[in-house]
This record gives sequence, C-alpha cells and structure tokens, in this order.
Amino acid sequence: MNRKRTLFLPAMALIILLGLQSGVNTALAQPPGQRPSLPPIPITSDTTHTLTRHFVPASAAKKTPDAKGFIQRWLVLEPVKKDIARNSILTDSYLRTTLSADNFSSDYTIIPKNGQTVKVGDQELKWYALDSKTFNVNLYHFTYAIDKPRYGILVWLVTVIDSPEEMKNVRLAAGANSASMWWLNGQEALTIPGDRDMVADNVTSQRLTLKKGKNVIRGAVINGPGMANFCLRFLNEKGAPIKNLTISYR
Amino acid sequence: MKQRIQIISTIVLLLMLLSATAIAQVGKPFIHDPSTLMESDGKYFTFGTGGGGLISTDGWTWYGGGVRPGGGAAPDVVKIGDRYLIAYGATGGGLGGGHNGRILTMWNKTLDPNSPDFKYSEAVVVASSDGVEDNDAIDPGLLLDPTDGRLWLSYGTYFGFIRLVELDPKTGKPIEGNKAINIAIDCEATDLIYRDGWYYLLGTHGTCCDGANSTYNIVVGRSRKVTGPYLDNMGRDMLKGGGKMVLDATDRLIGPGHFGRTVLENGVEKMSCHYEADLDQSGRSVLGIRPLLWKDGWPVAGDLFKEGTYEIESVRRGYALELAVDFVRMPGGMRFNRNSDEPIKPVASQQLADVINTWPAGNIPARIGDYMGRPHQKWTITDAPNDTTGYLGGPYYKIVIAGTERALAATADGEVVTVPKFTGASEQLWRIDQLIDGTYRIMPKLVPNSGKKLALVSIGDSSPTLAEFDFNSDNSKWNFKTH
Amino acid sequence: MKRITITTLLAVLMTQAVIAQVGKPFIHDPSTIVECEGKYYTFGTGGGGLISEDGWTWYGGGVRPGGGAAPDAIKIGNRYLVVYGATGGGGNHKGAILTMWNNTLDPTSPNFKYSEPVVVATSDGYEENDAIDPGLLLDPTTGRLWMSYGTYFGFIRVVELDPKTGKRVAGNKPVDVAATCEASTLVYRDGWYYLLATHGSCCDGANSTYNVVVGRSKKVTGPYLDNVGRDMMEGGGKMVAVTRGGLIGPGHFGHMILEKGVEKMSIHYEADLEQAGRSVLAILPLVWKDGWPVAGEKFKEGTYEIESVRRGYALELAVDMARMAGGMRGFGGQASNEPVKPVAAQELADVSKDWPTGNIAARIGDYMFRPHQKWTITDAPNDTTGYLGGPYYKIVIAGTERSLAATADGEVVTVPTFTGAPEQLWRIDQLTDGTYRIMPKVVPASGKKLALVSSGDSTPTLAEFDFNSDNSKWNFRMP
Amino acid sequence: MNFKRTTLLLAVGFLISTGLLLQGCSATSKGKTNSTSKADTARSIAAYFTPATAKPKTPDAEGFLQRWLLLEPINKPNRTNTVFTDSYIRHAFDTLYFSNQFTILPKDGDKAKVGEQELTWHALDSKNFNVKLFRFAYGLNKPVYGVLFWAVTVVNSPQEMKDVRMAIGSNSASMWWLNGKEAAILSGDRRMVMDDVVSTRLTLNKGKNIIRGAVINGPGMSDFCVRFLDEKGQPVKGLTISYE
Repeated sequence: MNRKRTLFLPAMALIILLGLQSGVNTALAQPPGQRPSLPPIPITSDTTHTLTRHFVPASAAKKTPDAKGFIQRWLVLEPVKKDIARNSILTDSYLRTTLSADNFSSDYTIIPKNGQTVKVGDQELKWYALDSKTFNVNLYHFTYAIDKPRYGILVWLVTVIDSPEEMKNVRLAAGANSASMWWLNGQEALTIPGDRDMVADNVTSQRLTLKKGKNVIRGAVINGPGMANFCLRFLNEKGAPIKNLTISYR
Repeated sequence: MKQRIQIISTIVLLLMLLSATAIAQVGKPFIHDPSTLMESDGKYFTFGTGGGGLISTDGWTWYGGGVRPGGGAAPDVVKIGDRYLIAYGATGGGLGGGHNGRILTMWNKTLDPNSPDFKYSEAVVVASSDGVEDNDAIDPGLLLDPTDGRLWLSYGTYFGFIRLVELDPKTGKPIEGNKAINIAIDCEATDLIYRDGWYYLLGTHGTCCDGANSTYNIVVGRSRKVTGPYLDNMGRDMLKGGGKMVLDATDRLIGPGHFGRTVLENGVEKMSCHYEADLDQSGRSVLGIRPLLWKDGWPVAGDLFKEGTYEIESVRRGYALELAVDFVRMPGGMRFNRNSDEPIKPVASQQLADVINTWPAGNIPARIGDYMGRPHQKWTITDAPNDTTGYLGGPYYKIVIAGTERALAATADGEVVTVPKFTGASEQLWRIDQLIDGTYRIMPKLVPNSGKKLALVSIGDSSPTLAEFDFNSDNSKWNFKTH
Repeated sequence: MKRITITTLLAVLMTQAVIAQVGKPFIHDPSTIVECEGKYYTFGTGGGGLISEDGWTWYGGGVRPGGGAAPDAIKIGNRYLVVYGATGGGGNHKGAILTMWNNTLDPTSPNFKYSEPVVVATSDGYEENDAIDPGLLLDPTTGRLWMSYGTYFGFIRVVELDPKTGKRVAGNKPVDVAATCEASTLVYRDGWYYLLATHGSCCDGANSTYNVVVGRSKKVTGPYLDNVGRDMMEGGGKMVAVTRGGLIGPGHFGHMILEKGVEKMSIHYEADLEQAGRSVLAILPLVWKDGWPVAGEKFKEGTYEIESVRRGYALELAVDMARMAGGMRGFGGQASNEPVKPVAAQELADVSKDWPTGNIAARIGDYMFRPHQKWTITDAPNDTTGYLGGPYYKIVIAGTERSLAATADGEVVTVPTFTGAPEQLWRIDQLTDGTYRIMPKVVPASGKKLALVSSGDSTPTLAEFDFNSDNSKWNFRMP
Repeated sequence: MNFKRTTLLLAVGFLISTGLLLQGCSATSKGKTNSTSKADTARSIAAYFTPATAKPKTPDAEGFLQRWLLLEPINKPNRTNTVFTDSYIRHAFDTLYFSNQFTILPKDGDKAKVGEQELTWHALDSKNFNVKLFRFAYGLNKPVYGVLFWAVTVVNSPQEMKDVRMAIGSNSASMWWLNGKEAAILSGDRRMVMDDVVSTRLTLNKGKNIIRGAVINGPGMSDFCVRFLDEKGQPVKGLTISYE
C-alpha cells in the first residue's frame, strides 16, 4: 500500500495516521500499544540538490530520440505551486481550468529560452533546458535538484522536434504521473486526467501530422502528492516508435 | 448470504430475457444438412438435403434460391482453384429403405444460378455402399489438405463406419486404386479440417430429424495423420465411439449437426450447422452460424453475441471503454479507520442520474479507463433497430451508454466518439465477432469517407482508435463483461 | 448479508450475489494466506491480522508485532517467515523492511513467539525507492529466497534473502524490476517468473482505482514484460484483477496452490459496497490462460446446466425422457410460407408429475435444455461453513427442493428434499484451466475427500480428483 | 443425416419421400441406385464371429469381453428408438420372454421358445472389440430391426475384486445384470460408445460371475461392448471368459 500523502498537509496526514492506528487497534484486534520506533535507516544517497545527477544541461549537440523513441530533451519550468490534497481531483475540467489560469503564455507555439524567467501569477519562475538521463523525465528529481517544492506542483514543458519530412498519421504517446496535457504546434493533442501512474504509451493522441522542420510540443504535468514524472514519444501508424527526429530547445 | 434465495427466480427470469435474443439466422433460413458455407460472386451459399439451397447477400439474412441438381442428401462444397466441387449423396441414408448409397461429385465455376457461367458438370460416382457392408455412402465431407494439396472425402453414417477416400483435386474423381479407410463409427455428417499440424474429424452424434426431441450433437477427434486414428480428449478412438463435444443444444436451438468450417481471416473463424429445431422459428430446422473457437487445440463452438449491458474491456491492458467525462467521486473516501463493531450495511453504487448532468451535451470522445463499474463505462448493446443488414452470422449492433441514447460511432478521421443520439447511421452500427481465442473484435459497419475496413483498437492503454485488425496483437481484442 | 428488494436494478442484481469473504474480513494489504495447524492466517497493515477456521469466515485475532504496513508471510520448512515494512509509505519515503520467524502463527499456541526482527532492506528517503510492501518467493527450482519491495515512488526492487536465516544474503545488491506500482510479489510457474503488482490509487474507498497487473520473465531478476511486450520498468502490466461491480479496487496479490490444478489468489478490495464500503479480504480462484494468471470467477448463485468436460453431456435426473410435442419439423412437408412463430420450451410442470417421489439417481445425458437438467445452485441456507474462498452450496433441480447428495457407497443421487445434511452441501472450486471441481462436503461414513467425477460418458460418481483427467472437470452453463 | 427408419414403416417412409418431393426436388432417385453389392450376400456371420471354443479366452488388450452366448433376436417391433425411456426398457426387460430368462446359463445350440418363435443360443467369439448384433441377426437371416437380444457370458476372476465397474456401450437401449443383480441401464436412442454408461462399484466374486444383458433396437444398427474397469478407470486384468 502507499497512501500518496503530501508533506504540506499535516492535518490530513495526522488524521490518516490516527485513523490507521485506531482502525488497526480495534478492527484488527491488535492490542493498543506504542507505535514501534523505526529502526535506523542509513542514508546512502547523495542528498545534495544537484541537477546533474539525473539530468545533463542541454547543449547545442544534436539529440535524437532514444532507442525506443522517447524524447529526452526538454525545457522545464520551475514548478508552479498548487495546493492539491489528492490527485483524484485532477479531472478533465480541473486540468483545463487550472492550466489556462496558471499559464505563462497562451501562445502554445512559443519557445522559451534557457535561463529565461517568466511570471505565472505572482511567482517568478525560471526555464531549464535539460537532457534526461533516463527514458522518462523525472520531475520529482528536477524539483528536488533545484530545491523547490516536490509535491503540489504544476510543471510546464516545451520541446522542439525537427522532422526531416512531413509525417502524417503519427501519434503522440505519453505517460505521466499524475495528470497532464499536451499540445503539438499549438493544437491540443492529449489530456490525461486523474491519479495516474507513468506508463509508457498510457495515452495516445489521435492521428497527427508532424510538419517538415520544427514542431513545438508544449506540455503541463500536474501533481499533488507522490511521484511526478512523464515519458513521451511518437508512434507511427503501425504503433512503432518514430526515431528519425532531432530534438532541440530552440 | 442466506436471504438471497427469494431473488433467484428474478435472476433466472432476467437471464432468460437476456438469452431470448440468441437467434440462429434470419430470413427463411430453413435447411437440413447444410454444406460448408461458400462465398461466390460476393454472396454466400449453402446447399441442403433434397436439392436446392440457401443464398445470402450478407451472411445474416438467408433465403432459398440455391440450385443443386441430383437431389439426395447432405451435400458439401469446397473451392479448388477457381472452381467449386460439390459432393452429395444420391440416396438419403435409409430414405430408400436400405443402406445402398452413392456419393457423386460435380463441378461448377460459380454457385450463383444467375451467372452465365453457372453450369454443373456431369456428376461422377466417387464412393458407394452396397447396402450390406458396414457403411452407408452418404453425408460426404471434403478437405483440400493445405499442407500437400491432396483432396480427401469422408462419408458414412452410424450404419457401420465413417470412411475416408482420396479424390483427385483436378478431376474430382477417385484416385485410381485408392481404398477406403475406416476412421470412425457412430457418427454421420462428418467433415475433416486441418489446423496447426492436426487433422480433425468432426462428426454428428445422436438422433436427427425428431424436431425438438432430436439429440443431434457435434463431436470431434483429432489425429496427426489424415487417415487416423482420431482420438478424443479422453484418448478414445472415434472407431470406438469417441468424440469431444463441439456443440450441443443451447437453450432454444436444439440438435446441432452437420459441421462446416469457414475461415474468414487469421483469428476469425465461423462454423455452420443446422439446428434440428429452432424453437423461436416454429421448431423448424434452420441454418446456424456461430463463432468457432480453438481451446487447447480443440475446436469449440463460440457463443452468439447476447444483447445486454456490458463493460467493454480492452485486452491490451484490461481497462474499460468509457466516455471521456470528468470522474465523479462517490461520497466518502478511505474507510480504513472504521470501528469493527459498526453495523455493516450496503452502500449505493453510483447511478446514471448521479452523473449524467455533469456530462457535455454534444459529442463526447471515447477513451479507456480504470475499471470502476461506473455509469460512463456501461454500454447497452442491442441488435440495431430498423436495420436488417448483417455479416456472416450476426446482425449489426447499436452500442449506447446504458440508460441513454448516446451511441458509439466511427468518425471520418478513423477515431471513435459518442454522439448524443443514435440515428442508425452506418458509422453507428457495429459488427461483433468472437475470435478463435474467445475474445472479440468490434468493427464499425462503415468508416465515413473511407473504404477501409477498420476495427476498434487500443492504440494506447487509455486511447481507443480505429485501425486495421491484427489478431496477433491484444490491441485488437476486447471482452464483454457483466460484473 | 443483507436483503435486496426485487426492485433493485439489474446491474445490482447481477453482482449482488458475489461477496468477498464473510465474518469481519476487514483488512488492508493482506499478506499471502498461510495455513498453520489447520487454520488460515493473513496479516495486514498496522499489525494484527485475520484468522479463519475454514477459509471462508474471517475474524481478527492474528498477531504480528512491529506495526507498519503490508506484510507478507511464507512457510519455509516448518517455520514461518513474516516480513513487513516498518513505515507506512508516503511521507518522506524513508522505509525499512524487516523479517522475523515464528514456529506457529496461532497466538494461542505455546510455541507462538516471534524472533527479533532483522532489517533486510531500507530506503533512505532520497533514493528512487520506498522500502515497504515486501513480497516473498521461495524459488521452487533453486530453493533461493527472493523478496520484491517498493512503491510507485521509484522502483520495485528484488533482493535475495537467506532462506535459513531470513537475513539478506551478504553483498546482495537490489535489482530494479519495475516502476509505477506497489504491493508486488513474485510467483514462479512452468519456467516463468511472474511479477504481480498493484497499479492505481489506494485508500480512497469506492473511488480507489487499485488494480492488479502482471509481467513475466524467464529470470527472477527480469526484465518483466507484459502481453504487449512492454517492460514493467516502463509501467507495463497485464491485467489480473479489476473492480467488479461493488467490489472496488483490488490490490495486494497473494498466491496459493492448494493442489495440482486448484489455485487461489488473495487480495483486498479497497471498498466492498455490500460491506459498508470497507476494505475487505477477498479470495478468488486463480486461472492460468495462455501462460498468464487471471483472476477467476467467484461462483455466482444461479440456475445452470452442469456440463461434464469428459464428453460435454449434462448432469441430469435419471428419469424418463419426456417428449416435447411434435417431431420432425425438418426439411420436408412444410410450405416455406408457413408463418414462423415461437414454440414453448418444456417446463418443469410438464414433466415433474411423472417423476418418482423418492431418491432418483443422477446420470449424465445429451444436452436438451430440459427441466431435469437444470440445477439451481445457492449458498446453502443455515450453513455458515465454507472452504478457502467460498461457502458450501445447495444444488437442487430448478423449481424443486430435490437435492444432489453424496451416498455412503461413493455415488451421487438426488434426494426429494434438501435437509442441509453435509452430504448435500457442495464445494465448488474453479480450476486453473477455468473449469470447475464439484465436491461434497462429506461422503457419508467415509473420511475420503472425493469429487464429482464422470466414470463414463453417461455416469457420474464420486472419486478422487485428478486434474489431468477431464473426468474430474465440470462447467456451469447458463441458458 | 440419417433417418433410422425400418422397413416396418413404409407409411412413414412414404410420407418422408413425399415431403421431399413436395419441396420441389427429386430427393431419392431410388431407381438410379445401381451400385453393385460388394459384400458377400450369401449370408454368414463368419466375417464377424467365430464359434466359441473350450479354450480359455481373455479379454482383449483394452479389456473388452468378446465371448458371448447370444440368443437369436426376439421380435419386438418398434418404429423408433426414441421410445426407449427407462420405464419402457424396465418393463420390456421385466417381461418374461422365455423360461429361466434371468437365471439360465444356456449351452451352445440350446433352444428357447418365445411366443411363436423358436430361437437358438449361439456361443460366439466376436472378432471385434464390440459384439455386432445387427451382423449376428443379418448373418443368420433373422430380423435386424425391431428386435430384442439376450446375451450371457461367464467371467472367471482369480480372486474377489472389489470396486470394479462394468462399462458398457450399446445401440440402442440395453440393461445389464451381474450375478443376478441389475448393474446398468442404458436408455434412449443411443449409439454404441465405449464406456458410455458405467455401473456403480461392484464386486466380482472369486471364480464364476454371470453377466447377462438385453439389448433392444428398433431401426438402425445394433451392437454392444462391455468391459470391466478398476477404481482408476483402467481395464481389469486377469479375467478369463467362458460360456459355461
């Protein structure tokens, strides 16, 4: 089991904990007693806030999708703070309302610059151009690395796909934890509502056309408690990954 | 858990209601001993005992009109090259009082009597029984062996042995010097099929021609060699009466017999038979077409699709086809911390009325989501009203969200949506075929502005679309669940 | 259980007969069910656990110290190894998994004493793992002991333990085998390792989306791929169990092999709407289809024909076959313009008056969908006993009280009235191939455990169950 | 398809033929049936049976009993086999057709008087696993349809054998007794299928055990096969069969 619980909800956490203990004690016939103390748990990880552990700052070097077609180069905006107690509130309507309100630009083809700051509400947020070391982009690692809130976040994303030719009937395939929305060249392509796990090809778009040359992908991942990450690739008509693309952040 | 008995009768009643729609074929599908279904000139044909036969333009509505000279009984047909070889018994199996029988074959370039090419060749005798020997030469079944192109004929009745002879696929005549081999007893209306390294001998056991009291049932044995021995699931030789059940009486369709196999494409197979009595059609003998399934290497009759309310499960991931609407929470949340002495009482499940007002009025996309047993995941599937068309073995279906007229529909860009109201348009009509592994294929009758034959496919775990059917991918498969 | 009025909707009707377990089966994250000294045990989150005498009625009373969450248990030799996460998941993802031994799981036994727990895995709150939700596998091919653990917070990991000590094998390094799941466990079968895990959201009552998925690998260390070839490291997983009507949010799979061909799986449902929407223990048959585990069907009360898998004939009363009106309506004699109309099927009242009044033998006959072949199967009234996962059933000819019963000479008959005697109570288990085993609770004057078996195509008897023979298997067919 | 229709039933046959004709097709062009008889029409049972000898006979490899005393068929006109309900055959076999019907252990060539018929017992070994009563009657120039056969054999068991089962197939209905007690009943219009009906658990005495059977058939083929199965469903070994 794993109750996705956030740190900034102490009241709720307390209720859950109390509930757990009282429920356990009465329902499961465990005699009341002290909650056992945890054994010592050694810290073996590098706990410093370091971006380069999971990411490489994006360079001008040519970047292609990985062997399975996943897009690993992204412009990632520092998280917009959101008070979200549970991911199950992330319905389609919630996504639409929130993402149009907490947006840095309603021009979905805009390409921000690495290091640029933008305003979302009264928050001043900075863009990072990053290459993920894994097939997916772990936003939890990202927010930890830049020492920003890890839970209750909305993260905006942009990347630029260079296609050698026009490609019809391709599909954008994404998985995200938790909810997300995706746009291709300004057009809404995908909505992934709910308390989701990041699963490759969890949701696919309708048939789309990649233009010859630059295509702008915009994304937004929103997460309350728990892990936040996403993976994204393009599939051809047969469901196979498209790999003859190049990815840039400009 | 004891007080449920009083409602059992209601359950039974409902189940009967649900099953009352399992009909055989429509039109005037009256026939006995139908030959294996054949497609010719874009139509389906089957011939029966006594001459004549049925024709269908879509495979669902059948009328008389087939022409087969020679009379007698229980023909079979196989297509060899661009010609059709028809075999039939000149006698009727005891009809003439004895067991003196003859089997003849003849060719035709088409089965359509309206075609200028329609002309049967002179029939030639390929097997006979003298009335005394342990065999009655009627009920032929033909197999063109796909592994080596040889042509085999099985024939005979419960009167002695089922026999196997080899014919020349070029002439339809017996191979010179070929001797008949005994391969079974106790059956009649046999047919041979080949699949995946095995030869299967399908035969009909039981009593025919007694209306609703007929005990006809179709059994099978299999062998690595076409000449046998054909053993059943118990290892029993069909020469000693063995046979594993393929199809027997189901509800109001009684006495299936005279198996024929039709392979439509990889993973989609049908079987034809007659039922001695269809209680919904005056208890007359009718043509039956069912899905043919393969289970552990054995053929088993599939189920006719039953109208009802279902959850539609994607085999890819196991999620449910649903409306893309906001998830509406049920009251309450975690009920972890309950006092164990609290009285236990049922909680109402979510009802359509609780959520329908939150749904948009226009088209709503379809998607695939976690099974939640919720109203936006329940689909009522019924034979489409005011539509008489169909496909091999079934009518087109209307698929709507239960309790509404919101209908699943194909779009011109090859996707699926739900439209607020079922209009009967072709893109709202759905073909449902049970596949050989027991799962289902769901296809729109028409993809607007497209000549393509596309099926409902899971392109992502959560995303349905229309794409080419591929039996080798779980993306193309669906299940209907009543949980 | 409660009563439901006839006016209830169809959907409810179809599902209401399916309940999880009875008694007070309230638990979350149940450990794999383990038998000990004739009783069944499962432990849950927060300590404690459930005990059952028969596998059907469950009450609290299990004792597991250490609190925390989501234990698992396994019998190794004559001892039980219990493993649990000291933390509860969430919060800071700092976790520790501990194992401890006991000679018995029965807290009333003088031998009941847990050994000092030892830490076998931890997560430091920073790494991509949360060390809770352990699952144990004693590999039957090698005798090695494996533990999977972790949650959606990072990876599911596999480590090796020493089956003699329950401690981590020295120097063993965790292997990442999956992402985006929790409550994992490993199963071995027929050359494949299966990683069962739970996706979705827990702990949200009827709104929980918990579901059990599986991937498989030829090696215990993976890669575990699903039915579309997707690695569980990428979130892959083929469905094993989902929400069924009012039983919402299955999670925390456990596997039990009772004997060859008879397997069960344990889970909890996040909410059983029949039981106040609480989290309950459930036991389902486990079916293997094309090499994949699938949750079987909990037997549903109803009226069925009982089909012998041997030949495909139907279990029936040995009474005279009563003809329906009319005979051949075949291919001759009728003008094809005769109006087509339905014909009534044979009803019980048409034939039951001709049946003998005393015991009537059971036999197996051609399927005819006639009243002497229709059996109504219900949870036996006034009987609270059961077996692992189900209650005993009463099997009567539909519309009558004529009841199927075992006899002292190991045969089956029907008796005119159901009395509730144990030889009239039947255990029904779905087998791993999807067919069913049917067994009387008791064979009178016999200690033998016999099942309903086809001794001939047309003859039923009671004999030892043999999964390798179609004689021992039955199907329930609905009209 | 195959109508089981006897020549006793010309009227029905006519109706059926007419029916086919009415449907607009010449169904049975009987006159055209000119295939020549390949089988030996000089009737004999030699192709199917040999006279039983005093030499001990064991069951065949699968345990089938191939040595029987068979009584020539008793006329029992039946136009269809669907009348063979349990009640019908119980009554049909309760009827006394000849003296000592349920106790007699006849000798080869013994006669039995049944109404007007004088019938002979034949001690025979079947060349097949089953006993083809149709061929027995046909070969002896006796009626083949609408008939009732009696069969008796003696099984010698080297020791008492408990929990054995008698496994029978017959066409059509039949009833069987072991040492005077009813062992099995096969009702309805049946095909002969090995192990179709299996008795409850029986005991074979050490030494002689008398098996008696009666098979009734209207139209169509008539035959039976019998063997003993052990508790595991395997054929019982070690038996010998005699007819005295």
